[in-house]
Amino acid sequence: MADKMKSTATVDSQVMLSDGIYSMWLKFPKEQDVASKAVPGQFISMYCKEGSRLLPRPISICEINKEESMLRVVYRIAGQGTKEFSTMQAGDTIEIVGPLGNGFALKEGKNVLIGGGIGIPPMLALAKALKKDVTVVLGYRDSNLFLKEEFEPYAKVVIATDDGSVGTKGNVIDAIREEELEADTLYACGPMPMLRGVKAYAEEKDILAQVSLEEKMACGIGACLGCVCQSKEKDSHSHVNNKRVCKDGPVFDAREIIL
Amino acid sequence: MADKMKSTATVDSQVMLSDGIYSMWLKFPKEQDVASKAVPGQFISMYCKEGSRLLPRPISICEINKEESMLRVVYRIAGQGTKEFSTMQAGDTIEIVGPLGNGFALKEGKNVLIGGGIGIPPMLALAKALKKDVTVVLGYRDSNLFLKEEFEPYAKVVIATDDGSVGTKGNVIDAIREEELEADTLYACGPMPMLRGVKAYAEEKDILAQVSLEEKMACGIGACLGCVCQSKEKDSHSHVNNKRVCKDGPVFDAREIIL
Amino acid sequence: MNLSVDFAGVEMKNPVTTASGTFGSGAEFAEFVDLNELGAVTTKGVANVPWEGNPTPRVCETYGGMLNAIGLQNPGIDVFAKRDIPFLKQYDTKIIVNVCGRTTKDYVEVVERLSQEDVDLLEINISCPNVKAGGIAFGQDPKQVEKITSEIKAKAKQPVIMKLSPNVTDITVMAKAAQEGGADAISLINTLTGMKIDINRRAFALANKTGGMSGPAVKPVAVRMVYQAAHAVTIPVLGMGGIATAEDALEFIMAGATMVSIGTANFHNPTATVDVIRGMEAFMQKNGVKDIKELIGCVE
Amino acid sequence: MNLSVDFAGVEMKNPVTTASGTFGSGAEFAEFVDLNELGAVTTKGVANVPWEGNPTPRVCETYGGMLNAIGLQNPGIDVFAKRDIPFLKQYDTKIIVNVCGRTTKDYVEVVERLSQEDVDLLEINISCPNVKAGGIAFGQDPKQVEKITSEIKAKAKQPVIMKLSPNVTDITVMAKAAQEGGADAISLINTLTGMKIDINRRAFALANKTGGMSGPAVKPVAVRMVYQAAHAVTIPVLGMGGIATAEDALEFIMAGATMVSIGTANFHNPTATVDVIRGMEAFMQKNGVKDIKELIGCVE
Ligand SMILES: Cc1cc2nc3c(=O)[nH]c(=O)nc-3n(C[C@H](O)[C@H](O)[C@H](O)COP(=O)(O)OP(=O)(O)OC[C@H]3O[C@@H](n4cnc5c(N)ncnc54)[C@H](O)[C@@H]3O)c2cc1C
Ligand SMILES: Cc1cc2nc3c(=O)[nH]c(=O)nc-3n(C[C@H](O)[C@H](O)[C@H](O)COP(=O)(O)OP(=O)(O)OC[C@H]3O[C@@H](n4cnc5c(N)ncnc54)[C@H](O)[C@@H]3O)c2cc1C
Ligand SMILES: Cc1cc2nc3c(=O)[nH]c(=O)nc-3n(C[C@H](O)[C@H](O)[C@H](O)COP(=O)(O)O)c2cc1C
Ligand SMILES: Cc1cc2nc3c(=O)[nH]c(=O)nc-3n(C[C@H](O)[C@H](O)[C@H](O)COP(=O)(O)O)c2cc1C
Ligand code: FES
Ligand code: FES
Repeated sequence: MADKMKSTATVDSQVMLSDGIYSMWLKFPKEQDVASKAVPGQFISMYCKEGSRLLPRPISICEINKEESMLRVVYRIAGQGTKEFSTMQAGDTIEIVGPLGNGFALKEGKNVLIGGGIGIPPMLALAKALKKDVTVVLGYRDSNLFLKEEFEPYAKVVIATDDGSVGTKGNVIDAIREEELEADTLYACGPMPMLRGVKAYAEEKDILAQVSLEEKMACGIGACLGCVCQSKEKDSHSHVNNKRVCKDGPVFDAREIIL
Repeated sequence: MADKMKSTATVDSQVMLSDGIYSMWLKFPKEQDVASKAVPGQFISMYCKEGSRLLPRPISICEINKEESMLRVVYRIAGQGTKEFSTMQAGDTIEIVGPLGNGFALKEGKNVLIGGGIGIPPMLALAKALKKDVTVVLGYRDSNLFLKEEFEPYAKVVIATDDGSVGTKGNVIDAIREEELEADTLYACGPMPMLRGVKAYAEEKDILAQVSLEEKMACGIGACLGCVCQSKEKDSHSHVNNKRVCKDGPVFDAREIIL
Repeated sequence: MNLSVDFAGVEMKNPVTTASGTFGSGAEFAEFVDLNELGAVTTKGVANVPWEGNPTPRVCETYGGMLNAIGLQNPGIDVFAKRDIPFLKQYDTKIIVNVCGRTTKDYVEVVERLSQEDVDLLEINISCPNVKAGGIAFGQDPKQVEKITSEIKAKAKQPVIMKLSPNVTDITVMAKAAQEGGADAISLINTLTGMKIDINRRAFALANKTGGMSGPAVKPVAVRMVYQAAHAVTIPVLGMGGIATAEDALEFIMAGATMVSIGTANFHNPTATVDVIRGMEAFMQKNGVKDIKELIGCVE
Repeated sequence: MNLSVDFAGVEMKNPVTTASGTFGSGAEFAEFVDLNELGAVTTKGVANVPWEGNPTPRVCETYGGMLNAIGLQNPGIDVFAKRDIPFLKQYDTKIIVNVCGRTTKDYVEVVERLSQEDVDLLEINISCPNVKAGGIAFGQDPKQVEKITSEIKAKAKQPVIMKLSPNVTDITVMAKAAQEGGADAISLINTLTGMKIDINRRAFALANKTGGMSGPAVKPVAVRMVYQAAHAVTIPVLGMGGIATAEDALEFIMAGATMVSIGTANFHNPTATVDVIRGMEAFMQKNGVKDIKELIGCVE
């Protein structure tokens, strides 16, 4: 009872990876266990200092360093909140709640990880955790790649770009087909059209797909019902066809949800 | 037309003078002329960074350094805004508008300056500007004096404390009577009861008293009519018995206003 | 130091509860705060049958506040009674069940069903701006307020709090209508109807177009209405709207509220409820206030 | 790129004016901004005779906004006509004179007096929450809104904008009443009635107890009401309430406002008016919008 709390993390380092995309390592007080509890696919709620911005910003966990009690997040400047984060420097503090949500279920067999745009970061923690038989398909808009090299020690890396400047010209599914990748399980995070493509591909191939969803959140912990997605079955919590992205997700078995 | 602006000042230094009382030197871009236009008795509007606090905090000018384009303010932590200012460090920036208001009229003859509590700071700039025949009477609550020594090069300094721990036990008027100070002009800033005492004393002795008033402000520049005080005559701007503290003051001839 | 209050005949260990819809039925927040510390837990609105709620996006941020258009998604009274009441009964805190409906019949059905349950108070939401039928429609017409109140009172076994909408010309009229109808207490404010447009997408930020505004931004409107309502009726007032700190809570109490609810603040500070209680204690200590009741309505 | 709009028959170089009471008659802000850049200047409410206004404190800060209870202090129409109109005539900007009164007779007297003056529009404040008689009392009853509008219209030489109160149950009823009465346009929102208590002094923050809330905090309520009103009437809407940036202004325009006013923002940024105009230009440039009129009411 009452074992979770808002934690004050210290920015250990922050760098810009690409235009408007930042990577930040957060260090937590040892006793708070934030990093040691985290699993790939979970997220943290990051809070702004500016008092006119009250709601949490959900950001996926990109890397987990349990020994050092650190978490890494990689985010894109999307508005004022992420802009505020981007001005932070080593030594600054930030309030967070987390880790939140359920994370990916790690499967045996051939794992194909699919990240589109700012959906790429959580795939890094996942690639590291899955360890073997990992292929990662990364979809970018253009040749402004980020994180790509960091995947290389852990996975075979396949690239798709919208403009064809690197890898397959087209989307991640185009790349999977082009490379004739075989998969037992797909793990995906990215924009909705991509997730729809992944779900359809998994159905076509009759394989498991775990997809990580995004929705606007208020509480981030399952209490407000702000962040629901439509589920196929009546959900055991809500007893209607709704699941909470923050609490029941953000990772769902693609068969269970309507995209 | 359109020659005034919000200026971005840089904190040159900040120190705590006494419990909860801070002294800050602000440096302005040379081209903005903020310091060179300032006169004793004027104030600046200081703005918070925190977006939930929108209104300016009016703070009197305590010292003016025209050569270095610097102004000094001395303020007490009264609420969240002044608390925010107190956390600022050399190199931080702050937005201000000013100098604002009218300032004291410098008179010949025997000048007695009266500062009570956080009304003391503006008297320092005034003492320096008046140069000769200056006596300053400073009223404090207790022996936590601040700024006292800084007056000594420019003025004869008389102290009153509520608890009698330093100087006259009592208020500034008690001290003036006890020290039998002679004055041609009184200049006063401090809490309302003190200003009432100063006004009454000036009437009794039939001398001029210039008093600096405080009122809650919204615009700080005379447009909103938020900060009025009652005037004896119909004021030429408002055509009712109201004067704007921010624009027509903060310094008034005590005979013109009702305290 | 005594923080306990009598609210509509129910003794509360302190005057702090949660605002309906921001705290679920307490399960999620129980991981952050000890529910035993709260005067009461007020649950998310529950109807006679499950409600799907509105499409997403259901929430968005505004300057110093937020909009929501959840649309009263809820699992229905049966699941609620089976799952949420037993959960809350584990704790030493009072239970205020918030009830919603589309028709008077819906409300009465839930209230009757709850008469068999061991809960302490009923809060009737006649002020939700986010559902088409029912909700706010009742709360903006004094005749309807009085009528639905008396119909509910006829069946209710627990004291009834009528939750009023701030989207009205004169809150005192609505407060009096609730009292006339026999309400044991009133609570206010529910959310102010608002809208946000995303100028880059040229679209509404919420799927529902409008939503209910809450959070610190609305506090001055809420304090004003609590003050006006508390001076218009003799039944106790549960005040809410933008409370994030003990100072905020005390403002409502001094304006005339006997109890206060913490809502949106839970989202930016999951321990807001207990932080407010501790802050109230600290204020009382510092100012030599022996009993919180001394402060209720002390600013006239 | 065209920012000009036709507002109730008056051609404005851009859709930006000032909110009455936040900009005086322009003299003080002329030191910060070039008034020639503004579509129009809207002046502080003026009555038939000088008004003293309320005791101080008249203003206080709230979370993301402020309360004011100035009480419509003004020097009366004679001084205004002699001093303020000639001052504004020096500039290439339109003049909107805001009019207040205690009785219909007061309003009509000012309107008749202004018929001889070279001003462009009249804005009639029937929504000030800070005066005992007149003001808001007119603005909360549709019959009164219609009646006072038609009596003013009978005497007015300039187009008439009726300024509506947000402290009503249904803004569309008031908007329609103004249109029925013959109004050429409506403006909204005036301030939301609010209250702040200083818990340490156990006293109201304002001498008037209640005040009008304005600033960014109220924006969602204002956008909602502008959207609702713009869809309820065919006359143009002047939108305001919490506009501080070009993005805010565009939100109102997309919701259906033909013009916007900048109010409280002037207090935290004295160049807010021209900053908003420049920001609108930048947005149009970036998004290939040739004419601001394309954006009016574009979000349905
Ligand atoms: C589970 C989850 C994981 C995410 N992981 C990442 C990540 O690893 N990297 C990354 O760059 N982004 C991620 N996002 C998106 C990120 O939350 C938003 O980009 C961010 O909240 C925008 O905040 P802002 O203040 O900059 O933008 P604004 O638009 O100013 O934000 C206004 C409000 O809308 C919310 N909001 C805006 N966009 C989104 C969005 N796409 N999803 C949810 N809420 C949003 C904000 O939280 C805030 O409450 C994730 C979102 C979710 C739901
Ligand atoms: C002309 C003038 C000169 C001043 N000079 C000084 C000075 O040199 N040193 C100093 O310490 N203080 C001075 N003050 C008082 C100072 O403005 C307030 O203490 C300060 O604004 C409090 O801000 P806050 O956010 O800390 O307090 P809060 O109480 O949180 O402020 C809330 C709001 O009330 C206003 N406010 C609060 N107290 C006052 C007050 N006494 N006068 C005017 N507005 C107030 C704030 O500006 C703000 O808008 C002066 C006031 C005026 C009018
Ligand atoms: C996400 C959310 C959901 C809400 N759901 C309900 C509800 O189900 N029933 C109800 O009566 N009020 C509901 N409310 C209104 C709150 O209980 C409260 O009246 C309002 O939010 C003002 O308080 P606050 O500013 O502290 O949040 C909801 C508010 C929010 C923010
Ligand atoms: C200090 C102040 C004085 C005001 N005086 C008037 C007035 O005289 N007449 C009027 O119609 N509205 C008056 N208003 C209301 C504003 O014109 C505007 O409707 C309101 O403040 C909302 O806009 P904002 O949030 O941009 O300030 C006043 C507002 C403020 C803050
Ligand atoms: S954000 Fe509140 S339930 Fe998910
Ligand atoms: S603060 Fe606006 S007139 Fe003085």
